[in-house]
Amino acid sequence: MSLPKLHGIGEGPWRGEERASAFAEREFQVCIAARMVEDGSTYWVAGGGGPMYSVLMAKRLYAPDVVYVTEDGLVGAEPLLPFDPVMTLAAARPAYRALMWTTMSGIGDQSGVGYLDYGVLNTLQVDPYGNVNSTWLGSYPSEGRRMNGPGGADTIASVCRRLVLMTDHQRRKFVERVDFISSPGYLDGSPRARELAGLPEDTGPYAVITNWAVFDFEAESRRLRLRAIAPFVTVEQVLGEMGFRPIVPAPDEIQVLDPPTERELTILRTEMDVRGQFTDAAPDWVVWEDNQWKMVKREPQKGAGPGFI
Amino acid sequence: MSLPKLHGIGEGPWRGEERASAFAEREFQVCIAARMVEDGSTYWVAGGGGPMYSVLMAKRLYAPDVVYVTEDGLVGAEPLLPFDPVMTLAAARPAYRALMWTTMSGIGDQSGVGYLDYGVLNTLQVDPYGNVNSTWLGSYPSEGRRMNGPGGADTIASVCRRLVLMTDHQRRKFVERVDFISSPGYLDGSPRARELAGLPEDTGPYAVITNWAVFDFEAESRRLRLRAIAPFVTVEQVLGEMGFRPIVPAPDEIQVLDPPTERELTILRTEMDVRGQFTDAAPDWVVWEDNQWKMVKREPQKGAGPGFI
Amino acid sequence: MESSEKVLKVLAEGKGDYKLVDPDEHRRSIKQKPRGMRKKLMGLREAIERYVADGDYLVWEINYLQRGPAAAIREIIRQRKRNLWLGGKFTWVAVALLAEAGCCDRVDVGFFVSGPALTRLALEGRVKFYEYSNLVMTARLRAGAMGVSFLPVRSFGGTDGFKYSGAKLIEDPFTGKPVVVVPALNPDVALIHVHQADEFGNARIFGASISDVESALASRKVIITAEEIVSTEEIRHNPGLTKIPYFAVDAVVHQPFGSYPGECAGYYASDTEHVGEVFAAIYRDRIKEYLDKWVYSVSNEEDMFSKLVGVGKLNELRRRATIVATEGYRP
Amino acid sequence: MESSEKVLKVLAEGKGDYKLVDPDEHRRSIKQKPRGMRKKLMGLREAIERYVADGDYLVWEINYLQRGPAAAIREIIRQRKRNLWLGGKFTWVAVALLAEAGCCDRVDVGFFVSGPALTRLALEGRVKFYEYSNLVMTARLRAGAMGVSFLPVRSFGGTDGFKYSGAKLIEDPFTGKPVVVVPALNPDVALIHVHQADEFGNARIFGASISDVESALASRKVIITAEEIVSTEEIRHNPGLTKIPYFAVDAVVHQPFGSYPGECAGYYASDTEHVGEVFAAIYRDRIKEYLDKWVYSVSNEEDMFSKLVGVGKLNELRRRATIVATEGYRP
Repeated sequence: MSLPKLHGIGEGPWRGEERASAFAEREFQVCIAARMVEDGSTYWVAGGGGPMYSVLMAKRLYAPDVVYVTEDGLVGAEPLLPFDPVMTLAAARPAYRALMWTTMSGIGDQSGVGYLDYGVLNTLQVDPYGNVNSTWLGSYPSEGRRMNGPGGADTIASVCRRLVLMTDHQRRKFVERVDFISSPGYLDGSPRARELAGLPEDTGPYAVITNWAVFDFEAESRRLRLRAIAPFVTVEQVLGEMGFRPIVPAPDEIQVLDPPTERELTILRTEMDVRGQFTDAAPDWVVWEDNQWKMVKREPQKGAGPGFI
Repeated sequence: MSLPKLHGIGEGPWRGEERASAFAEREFQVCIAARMVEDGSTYWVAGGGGPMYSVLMAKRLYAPDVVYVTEDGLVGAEPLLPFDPVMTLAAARPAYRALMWTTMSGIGDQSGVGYLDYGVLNTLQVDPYGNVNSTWLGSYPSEGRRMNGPGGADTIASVCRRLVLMTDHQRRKFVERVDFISSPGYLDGSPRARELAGLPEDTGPYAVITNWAVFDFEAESRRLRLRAIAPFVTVEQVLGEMGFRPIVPAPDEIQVLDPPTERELTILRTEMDVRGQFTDAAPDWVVWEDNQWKMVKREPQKGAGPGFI
Repeated sequence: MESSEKVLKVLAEGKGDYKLVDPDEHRRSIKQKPRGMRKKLMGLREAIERYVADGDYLVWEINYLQRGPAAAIREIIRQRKRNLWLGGKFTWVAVALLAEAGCCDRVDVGFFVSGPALTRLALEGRVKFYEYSNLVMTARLRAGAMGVSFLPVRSFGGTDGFKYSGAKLIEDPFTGKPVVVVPALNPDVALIHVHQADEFGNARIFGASISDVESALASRKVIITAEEIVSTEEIRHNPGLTKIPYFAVDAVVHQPFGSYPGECAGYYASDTEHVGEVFAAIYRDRIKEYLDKWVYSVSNEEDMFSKLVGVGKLNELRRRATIVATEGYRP
Repeated sequence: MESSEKVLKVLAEGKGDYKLVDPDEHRRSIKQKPRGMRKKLMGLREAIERYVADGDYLVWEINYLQRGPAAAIREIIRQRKRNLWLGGKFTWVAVALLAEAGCCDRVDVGFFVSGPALTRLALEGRVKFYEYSNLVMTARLRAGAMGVSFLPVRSFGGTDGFKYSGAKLIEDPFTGKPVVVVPALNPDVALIHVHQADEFGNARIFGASISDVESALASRKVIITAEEIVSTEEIRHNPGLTKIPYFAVDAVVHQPFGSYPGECAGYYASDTEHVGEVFAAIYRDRIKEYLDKWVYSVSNEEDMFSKLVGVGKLNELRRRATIVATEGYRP
């Protein structure tokens, strides 16, 4: 392998643990993201969903010395799980047993001076340079759909040293050019584009984790590069569900990700996503049958209603 | 009288109270300053000494609805008197029963947006435009004496709406041009000089209170103007102890200040300046004898040692 | 001063409108507010009538669902305020509710839950959006709270939000590098829901928060709704707990469950069903039905609680909160 | 982005040297610090040896006499550190002690007690002074703590301090009016004395304060001296009390009476006689005698307390503090 190692990838069967035989694709994505969490680091985690689940799972299983902050002023919480719906920030359960309660400016300052190593975000749309859209789908502002806005993601993407993005692996998510840059990746990909726009040096997208694959960014071109795929898909499938072609290394440099372990799924299902809001919101499911992985659609199991987090 | 009234001056005999027959000149100064405090206003008070004593006395006697802040983050304290030497800020007794404990930035912000009406400062040297020197006596930086620096005074003088200065009435204190502008008055006195230097509109020196006289600033010229004198000095004496000539109104427009009341002095002596650090630091004393005020020198009464506050 | 011939280049400018900021003008407003400790207790209706005017720029802390002034937002809708400009930072459903109710025509975006109604209002030009982010909006409030007209920030550069904002990219006066500066924000009104306040407005907030202090100092008028009214004696016993000083506050409203259906950390949990209902209303374009039921069909909060919620539910919400309210949420 | 031809005039510039600030450089330093929760308890001597280097820019909170790191300042003098640059904000006697001890050659002025020694050192050029004020120094630290290179301020303009500082007067990019901008400060070392800390550095401070949080985030290295070491469990029980997060902290020193002879609000009162002694030393040009007695003649703090202070005095100081420590100084 000539490519730089990605932390948490390629130790399969994962830590010798018992492999799960049925899981939602989104569960798989969370487990992969959790394994990639680097112990002894600080994380700024977007509120709720995959980013928070993965960091929480990592803290439980792989990275006990990770400390994460959230934009509502929490530093180093040991949250009381599960959360009530939507109550993933600015509420008592996520704030439980924190080391510090400060404010949005407080977290902004800590990140501004460089204390936060990693940021983890969900994204609606991502392009080859890791730019993120969460503002508008279509032609801004005259055609298309108004979306939620960047929230804290703009700052997370700007000032954390390494940005980890999570998104569903769908063609509409991977676009040649995002409809609107809500949070900055490498912008137009030119050298020092971020610095010239006023962003801190030595920051930028680091990885993209989907339910099918893991990407990093090639250092010279700052373009998305395929690094690993799920055991239940092929490289062709992965590329087929993308609106642009990432850098694709030689086949022997593309690793195959280990499936979730039973232990990972138990934690996710019984402590975190107890209402199924996360897993049930997407119907894509993977099962081990006849000595191979099969992808199936599945009805929501826990009846969570609308897919709000 | 055609001049604007100065709050707290000219109601003699002061509120009908019993007049004191012997007092230190500095005690007189504090009492005059206390009477000039405007009830229902907010004050930013320099730490310790005359400014703080006058506002505290005002709260006790004349202006119960005054709230003062100090640069160590106190809002609306009801301090436990007397203070230990030097412990007039950032200590428990001055912080007692505050409405809020914040920080220097917190007070800076409150003052920045304009919540603080009055600032009260001591000054080492003052000029006709109310500029204050607390940095250097002599020719900066090659000859003379290094002094303490502005502390919080620069900001108090910049952002409070009305600045009240207190100083000993001595020729060396009133100079045509301060050796160093540590805290801004009306600068060179030209129109909008403060605004052109970046300071907020509608701010600037309002009064100077000495142990012999009270001055305000003439609106057009922004120059110091004599408004009232102590009952134990003449206008000639006042002007004789100044290094420049202030604006002097017609004799009938110069008011005579009422001497301290027994009640004022009792509070000052028994609750505030119990060690005599303040009063004993200057030997100038005034007594009522043979139906007139006489100025005398007096030995320190309470043996406070060096005159630190 | 050494006078200088130097200049700093303005490298780029966003083209978004922004509420014009002049710290001296804000200071003139603040000068008018009373400084003495005056009692400011009043009812919610009166507070909104007196201190929220059509056309005002409005901010709130935190949001409709999390220790936010949910009751005050409902009252604004009930009073059919118009042409508000919303500071839509770290908010979930409030923007959609106020917009579909016809209360606002401009929104500075940080974060909110969008849906069919907001898309429709945007495309029809009935609500104009200016693009920022949570932290950038907070920096704008922070500048407004410091009495300055702008702050430099290390995010926002290079985004499309920048283009549709009031920000500028300038040469840094010290390093010479490009740096983004964002305009201060001095809202007309801030709505802040707190755990405890005295009748003068000295307010305590427990737990982490967003920008309560900044919003209070930056805004021209401040309405505090409080779960509990405590004595000023109590405030003076623990001055370190005071987050907002009385002189910034115009109205104090005693509003228990003022964050309902949201959580007020340490005091009560969110009403999960109601939360689902309001999200469904937004996603399924039924905001008007939600407002009919929860705002227009009741005359005030008390009426809403007695008709639509019930004491049993409120007790349950309090009980659920005590699980985590072991420490940190009480003096 | 709309590119722009506009420029902002630099109207005036101070001519003082200042510690060059580049937020990206500070970020590179911060990147090197460990992020995990590591135990950082060590003795005072070791902390000063490891984390204070000759030539460092040094700040402290609050000062030698008021909840300040008096013990740490004495240890710096004892270790004969050299060529320090002092951030002399809101300080009483520390600058004079460090200067006469030969530890520093540059001082950014906010406030300190001057006297014959400092005048002599200034006139001989052995200590160079740059002129700011308490609030301006705090604004510089605040900028440093925000990760930006400057902040606009509404004071300082028009003063002679401005001329001898690193500040500039520029055209405001939004209002067009003149506005003062001051350079950020990223000290090499901050000394902060706190009431309570855990062994990782999560620190609690009770009472009002100056700029503890700003100094901690702005500085490259942070030494915490603490009256009490508490468990991390205790920290987690009341997260709202934490002012400084562990990751900013390099050393935690358990140093009871670390502010002696000063007061540590709520814990002990100042030693009034000692306070008089140090002031007299400064005013009467006898600082060396003071240092001989209180610093050089003892090997460490414990030695100083047993030889020169005594348990009776310490008990008395604690007793005097309890008069006002009724509330607000304990969780």
